[in-house]
Amino acid sequence: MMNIFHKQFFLFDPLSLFFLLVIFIISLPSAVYSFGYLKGEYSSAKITLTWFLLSAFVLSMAFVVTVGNCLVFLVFWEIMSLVSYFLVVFDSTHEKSIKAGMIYIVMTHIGTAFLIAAFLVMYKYANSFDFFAIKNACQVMPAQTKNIVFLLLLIGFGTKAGIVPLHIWLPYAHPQAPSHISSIMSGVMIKTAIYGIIRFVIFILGINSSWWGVLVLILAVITCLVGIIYSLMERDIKRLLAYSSVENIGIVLLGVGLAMFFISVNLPYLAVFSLIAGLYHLINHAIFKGLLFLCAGSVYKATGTRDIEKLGGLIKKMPQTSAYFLLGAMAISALPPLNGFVSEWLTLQAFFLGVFNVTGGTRLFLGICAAMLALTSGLAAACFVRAFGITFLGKPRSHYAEGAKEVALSMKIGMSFLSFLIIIFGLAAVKIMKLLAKVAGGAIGLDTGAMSFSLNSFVLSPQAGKDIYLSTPLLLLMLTLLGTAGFCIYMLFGRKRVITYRTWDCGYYKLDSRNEYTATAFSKPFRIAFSFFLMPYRRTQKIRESFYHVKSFTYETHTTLIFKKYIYDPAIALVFRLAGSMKRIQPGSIHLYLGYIFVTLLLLIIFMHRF
Amino acid sequence: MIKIMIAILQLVLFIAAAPILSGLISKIKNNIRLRKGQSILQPYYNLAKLFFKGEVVSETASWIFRVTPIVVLSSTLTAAALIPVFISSSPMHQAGDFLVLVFIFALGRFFMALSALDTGSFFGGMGSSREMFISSLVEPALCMVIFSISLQFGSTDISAFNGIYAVSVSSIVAAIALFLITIAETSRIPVDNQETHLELTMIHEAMVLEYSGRSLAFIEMASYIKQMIFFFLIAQIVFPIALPVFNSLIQLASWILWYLARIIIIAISVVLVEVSVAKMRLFRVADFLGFAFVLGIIAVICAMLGV
Amino acid sequence: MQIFFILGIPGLLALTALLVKKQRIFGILNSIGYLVVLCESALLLKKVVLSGGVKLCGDFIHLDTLSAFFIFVISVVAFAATLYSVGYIRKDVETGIISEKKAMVYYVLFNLFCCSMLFVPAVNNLGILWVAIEMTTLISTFLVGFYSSKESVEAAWKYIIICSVGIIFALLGTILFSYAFSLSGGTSSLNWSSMVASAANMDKNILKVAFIFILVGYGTKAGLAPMHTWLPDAHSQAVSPISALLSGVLLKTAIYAILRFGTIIIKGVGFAYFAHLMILFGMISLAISCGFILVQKDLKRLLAYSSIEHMGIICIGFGLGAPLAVAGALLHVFNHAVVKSLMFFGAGNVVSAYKKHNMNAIKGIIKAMPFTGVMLLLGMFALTGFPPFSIFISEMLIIISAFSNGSYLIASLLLLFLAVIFGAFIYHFGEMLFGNIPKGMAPAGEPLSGKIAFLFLFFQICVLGIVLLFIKKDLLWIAQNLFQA
Amino acid sequence: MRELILFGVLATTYLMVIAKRAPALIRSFRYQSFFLFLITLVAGYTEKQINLYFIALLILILKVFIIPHGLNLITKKINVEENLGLFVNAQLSLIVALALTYCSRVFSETLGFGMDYRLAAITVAFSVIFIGAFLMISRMKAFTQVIGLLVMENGIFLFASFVSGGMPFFVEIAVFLDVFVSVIIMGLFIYRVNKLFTHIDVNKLSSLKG
Repeated sequence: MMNIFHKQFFLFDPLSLFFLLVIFIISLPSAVYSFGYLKGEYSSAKITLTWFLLSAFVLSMAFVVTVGNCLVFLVFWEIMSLVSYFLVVFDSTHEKSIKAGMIYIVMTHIGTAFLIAAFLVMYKYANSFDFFAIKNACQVMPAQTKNIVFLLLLIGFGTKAGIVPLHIWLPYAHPQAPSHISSIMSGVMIKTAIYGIIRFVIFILGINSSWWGVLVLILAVITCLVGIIYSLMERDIKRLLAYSSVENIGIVLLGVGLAMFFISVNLPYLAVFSLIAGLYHLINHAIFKGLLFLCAGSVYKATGTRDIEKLGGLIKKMPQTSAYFLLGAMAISALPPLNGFVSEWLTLQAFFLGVFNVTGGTRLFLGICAAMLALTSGLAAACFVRAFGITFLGKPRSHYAEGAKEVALSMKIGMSFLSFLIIIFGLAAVKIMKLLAKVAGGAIGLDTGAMSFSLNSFVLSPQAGKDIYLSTPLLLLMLTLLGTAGFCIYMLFGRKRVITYRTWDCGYYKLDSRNEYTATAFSKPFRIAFSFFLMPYRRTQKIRESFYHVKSFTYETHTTLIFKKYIYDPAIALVFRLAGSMKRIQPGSIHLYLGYIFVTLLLLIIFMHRF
Repeated sequence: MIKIMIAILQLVLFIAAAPILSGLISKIKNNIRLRKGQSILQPYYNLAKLFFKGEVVSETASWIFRVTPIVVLSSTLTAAALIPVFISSSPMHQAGDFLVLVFIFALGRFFMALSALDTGSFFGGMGSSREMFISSLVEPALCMVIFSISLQFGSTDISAFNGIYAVSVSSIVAAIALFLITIAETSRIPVDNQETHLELTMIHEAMVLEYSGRSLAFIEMASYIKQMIFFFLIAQIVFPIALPVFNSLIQLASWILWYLARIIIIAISVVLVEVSVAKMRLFRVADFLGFAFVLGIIAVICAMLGV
Repeated sequence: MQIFFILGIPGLLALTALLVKKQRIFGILNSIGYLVVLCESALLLKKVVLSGGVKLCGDFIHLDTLSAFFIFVISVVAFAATLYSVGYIRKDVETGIISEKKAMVYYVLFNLFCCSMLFVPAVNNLGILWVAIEMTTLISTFLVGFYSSKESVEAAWKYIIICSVGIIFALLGTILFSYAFSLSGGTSSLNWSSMVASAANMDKNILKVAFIFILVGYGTKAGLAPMHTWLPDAHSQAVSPISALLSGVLLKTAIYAILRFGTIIIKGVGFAYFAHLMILFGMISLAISCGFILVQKDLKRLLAYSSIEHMGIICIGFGLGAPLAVAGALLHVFNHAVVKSLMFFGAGNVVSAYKKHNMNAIKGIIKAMPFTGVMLLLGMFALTGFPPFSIFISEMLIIISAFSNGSYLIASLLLLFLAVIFGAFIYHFGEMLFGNIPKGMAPAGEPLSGKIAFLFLFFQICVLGIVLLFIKKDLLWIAQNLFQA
Repeated sequence: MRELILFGVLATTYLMVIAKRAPALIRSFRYQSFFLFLITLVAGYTEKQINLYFIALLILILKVFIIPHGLNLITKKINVEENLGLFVNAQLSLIVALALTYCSRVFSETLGFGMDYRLAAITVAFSVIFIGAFLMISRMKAFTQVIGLLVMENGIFLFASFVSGGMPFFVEIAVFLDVFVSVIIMGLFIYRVNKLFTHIDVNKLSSLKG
């Protein structure tokens, strides 16, 4: 039967609904934010266009996570890419936007090609594009085919998610869109790829062998580290955030990969737990990265630059924006008691629990993965100290930052909503875990009714009998109590004489912004430590007035984007070289052209019986 | 209720005892260097002096700068409250486990690093950059240590510490790794040097350079407590000790003595390292902590093999 | 009965064009005429689909679903081209590129060209089919060399020579077919319907050779690589509405001819032979066009190579042979005709505004000509197979059936080439559409009739893309009708 | 009789291959067409069909008189050097032509024609087609290509008249007209090429490439 277009169009299960929640929870404040953001930035016609594109974008994403048919999924998947492409090239006169858009859409399209291949292999077995029909057919699919489908899906969705080394488009595309779109792209769009992996690999295909999970874990670890290291090197605040998205996708994938691994070794409880950790981090990242992009947009709107080396001192000029950014930065650096902390703790805990439950060398592997996650979170903290410190603290480094003003009300509303969510998702961890348990259980196909992840409504307890607890409300309580106590002591005892004076300047007359530590300098220890990967190089130029006196001195330092330099650039060059040499077959001579016809004819006649 | 009382008592004791450890280290160090050295109680004097002195705040600084001492102190105290020192389980042990400790410290450090950038001083930026560099490298090593320990206990709960267990190869290796981490975290030679204000070498001192008066007192206090926590952890790993038994006064006395002596042993080893090693270049620190990480892995392998 | 209107109106218009002196008036008249043709062909299609094939004038005209479908495709594109011509030719006359008289010559040739193309699917006799296709070449040669520049004359010369040579082979093939037919006991008539009937009795050896001649011959005309060499030259030099006709439908008439012979081959020799040859040519076309698209510098040549690519896809679709693939290929015939016309119209506007073919010199189209720019942008995505546009559906159908057939290599190569071609397109068009307008470029208007043509085509791209997601029955029916297996 | 005429066709084809100048080429073409006319006449006589006489007449008028005359006119009118511009020199061309004839023989056998006069006829027809094609590839001047095309067309006509007793009459007529029109158009374009480029060396028409 040729049943391509099945009647069942929608599929609403907890997994879909969860992603729907993620989509709307970020899109709503972003939309509110855009009122203030777009005003004065674009002409009114263009603003109308953004609204149209924004709606189309959000709708297409909503369809992507709710349709129940591969072909329809593909259609909306591509519409989503297309609309987001239009948003990336929205500032169409910028050379950068065009290039970014090109890289983005080409990479996405290549990813989609892999997805098509995967879906069609599944189709061959199911004779239908319906999710459930395929799910049934996958049970009888040979293991070899399953492996191939898995790899195809991983590459296909990995491109969209930004798994290293397929992340190449992400740092170009995300920053180029208007900021509220960046926040949706980074916060939500790349998550649809995670949805795809969970939906198609875990839910539909079913985990075949344990190397799937291991492969995803390895990729996730690499993604985390590469993402955050590049993020540390970045000067453009939106690109910094984009690279950080790569890192966070890695963390989410750690949870997902772990779940896949646990499914394959038949540890259902842990599988659910790891998937919860992954999903929790997913929604957390959506929230705080959404917030950070909105804040970055506010900074851009207020100053007109995205280069953090030109910013500084904004905390005094934009107190609210900076407070929101600080909150976002704290959350992304996994500081207690905010939401990022909870999900990262859960992920680490999932690794530890895994170690207690598996045997053999895998334990060490899981342990090292966990250690790499810890390294990532340490680097993330450094990265966001740098991002916040250089952008908002100290003295203004240029006239851009000097003229900054606090942004409009609607933008503040958008940001404050997300800030609020950051705190809620940190404190209401138990409630959210319970909800996520349903989602994860549904995806894996387990009943989670008997599983309990909490002691009471304040204390998380990943595994009963292990005495492992986490209670963010309690932590917050302790921090506030002790903080208040400290504050009282600070304020009450004795006299307090506070003098405001210049920063200590070693006896120079006056420090100015040129004496400040720069972002590039801040990241230097990291640049040196990871030089095997970043391959930094520098260029110095001295202009001498005389032998003794140097008139000016310039110093540049760059890092090598090794994936671009050693994988993408050569590949593209090769394709173009091949195409260029092909051009020689058509030099304009009609005799040669006629010759082609005759030769074709002769060859066909000679090899006639081969066909 | 009693639990909460004990918790408060524990915190008070921590606050009271932490500075003395620093004084002790300083004293031993000076003695080894054949100097007379300051009194063991000197840290108290310093704190008192700072506490009652006036403050100078940079005009560039924002509220981050003002709030940091309190955040740092409260986060360190929270960490201290999580550790069960005198009783089998901390009253706060439902708030978090061993891993949470790491994140709590990160909270304080995050604000510390920000406040260093806040004044616009180049030293601050330098210190903050280096501090974040070191701490980010510390984390994986610390993670491996926690990992190996919890493999032995079967849990990441800190309360599991307070019990007698056979000291294994794994815990010794883990303790060595933790020792190296402690050196890095408490700004000791060869990673950092608390005693100097030389621009090119200082890390922690560069961060707190702009602080004075009461704020500085808070920060100093926090770092004493942090040091105490780390020493306590190492001691608990290599020299595990059970709960006090109140059968006789002598028993209690010997328990207290041993309890303190093992911390002093750790302090002495720190001093020995400090006086016998030269300070490293910043970029060598990566190797140093990498070594700690490898030790952590070895500890994990040992734990897995059951030795 | 409709067929006489369909064939008659263009002929009549050609005669009228000789009499009318004002190109403006005639342009509108022309559009109305083709609107009637379009309606008639839609009626014809409906009639044929509902009540089966029609035979008229003895056995001379034979209309089945396939031919009605091709007539419909031709009339759609022809109608759009007439609409577009109104504004285009007027502008050329106003700017003095061509004289009023030459404009009328254009309309005469245009109508003759359309007439000959509409004739191709209608006839039953394979010899007359050959004559009709040769006539399309001869007439369009003038349209290719219309501007009498050095390049256009060169292109026209190459076009006529290469296509004539190709088509002579097709004649040889036709004769071989008739020979095989006569050996199997048939008369010396070249009627397709009677040949199909006795295909099973024909000499396989001769049929094989004959089909090679047919494939190379009509393949030259269809722009299959490596016989495609005339195509980029001719398409880039022709008047833009004619480029659309050339690319959109002329190539398809050749495909139609191949299909007609293919039906006989499938019956006489077996499907594998037909399939292998079609897929071979399809793949070569895809590969070669892919390379040329990547490094192309001339806008209209780029589109021409893209036509080669799409002919390759169509061939693969027919070669795969499953009903789904054939449906996809047929749909692709229509989709490509529509989308490529749209693109050529857009390119025509661009070239006449920028006075350049070179893509490096064209920047900021969206700013200079918002309507054309947006249409080109959307058209480009449609052309490269993005949903929700119709080409996505047809390409997917072909790829789906390739996978279901188990032809993984073909499917993956197809996916690969499509991805590379997409990359190349976005690379070229991104640079052209966006960015700033070059200095000193005069603002260019966009004539209303052109806009209508764009919207007419774009409407079909979108509607088909969306509607076809839900309706597939009719397509399959056509496909099964074609290869009654 | 037939064999003799076939030999004539083949011989004139060879003559074309070794022709270095335009008039010689056109003259040979004229002879070839004349032999074709003879063959059709003979066929008409043996098969007793009026149609064939009519077609023979058409050949005589179009291919023996009008087209060669027109071509001659063009060569005179455009007034350029009459050299054909050989890529392959005459001797080598002849060898290639012989090889092509041999190939045609092999090819005809594979097609399954018996060893009667038809095999010879088909061989000749294919060699004429192939040699026509060869002429088109190996000669630089524009009108050589026109003649090559006509030669190929002659070959096909020959082939058609032997394999299936010719095509249906009206098809035959249509094809004739078609060829005639195409030659006229080509002539027109040769004229235009000459006007625009001041030569008719199509090898130099290569500004459109890639």
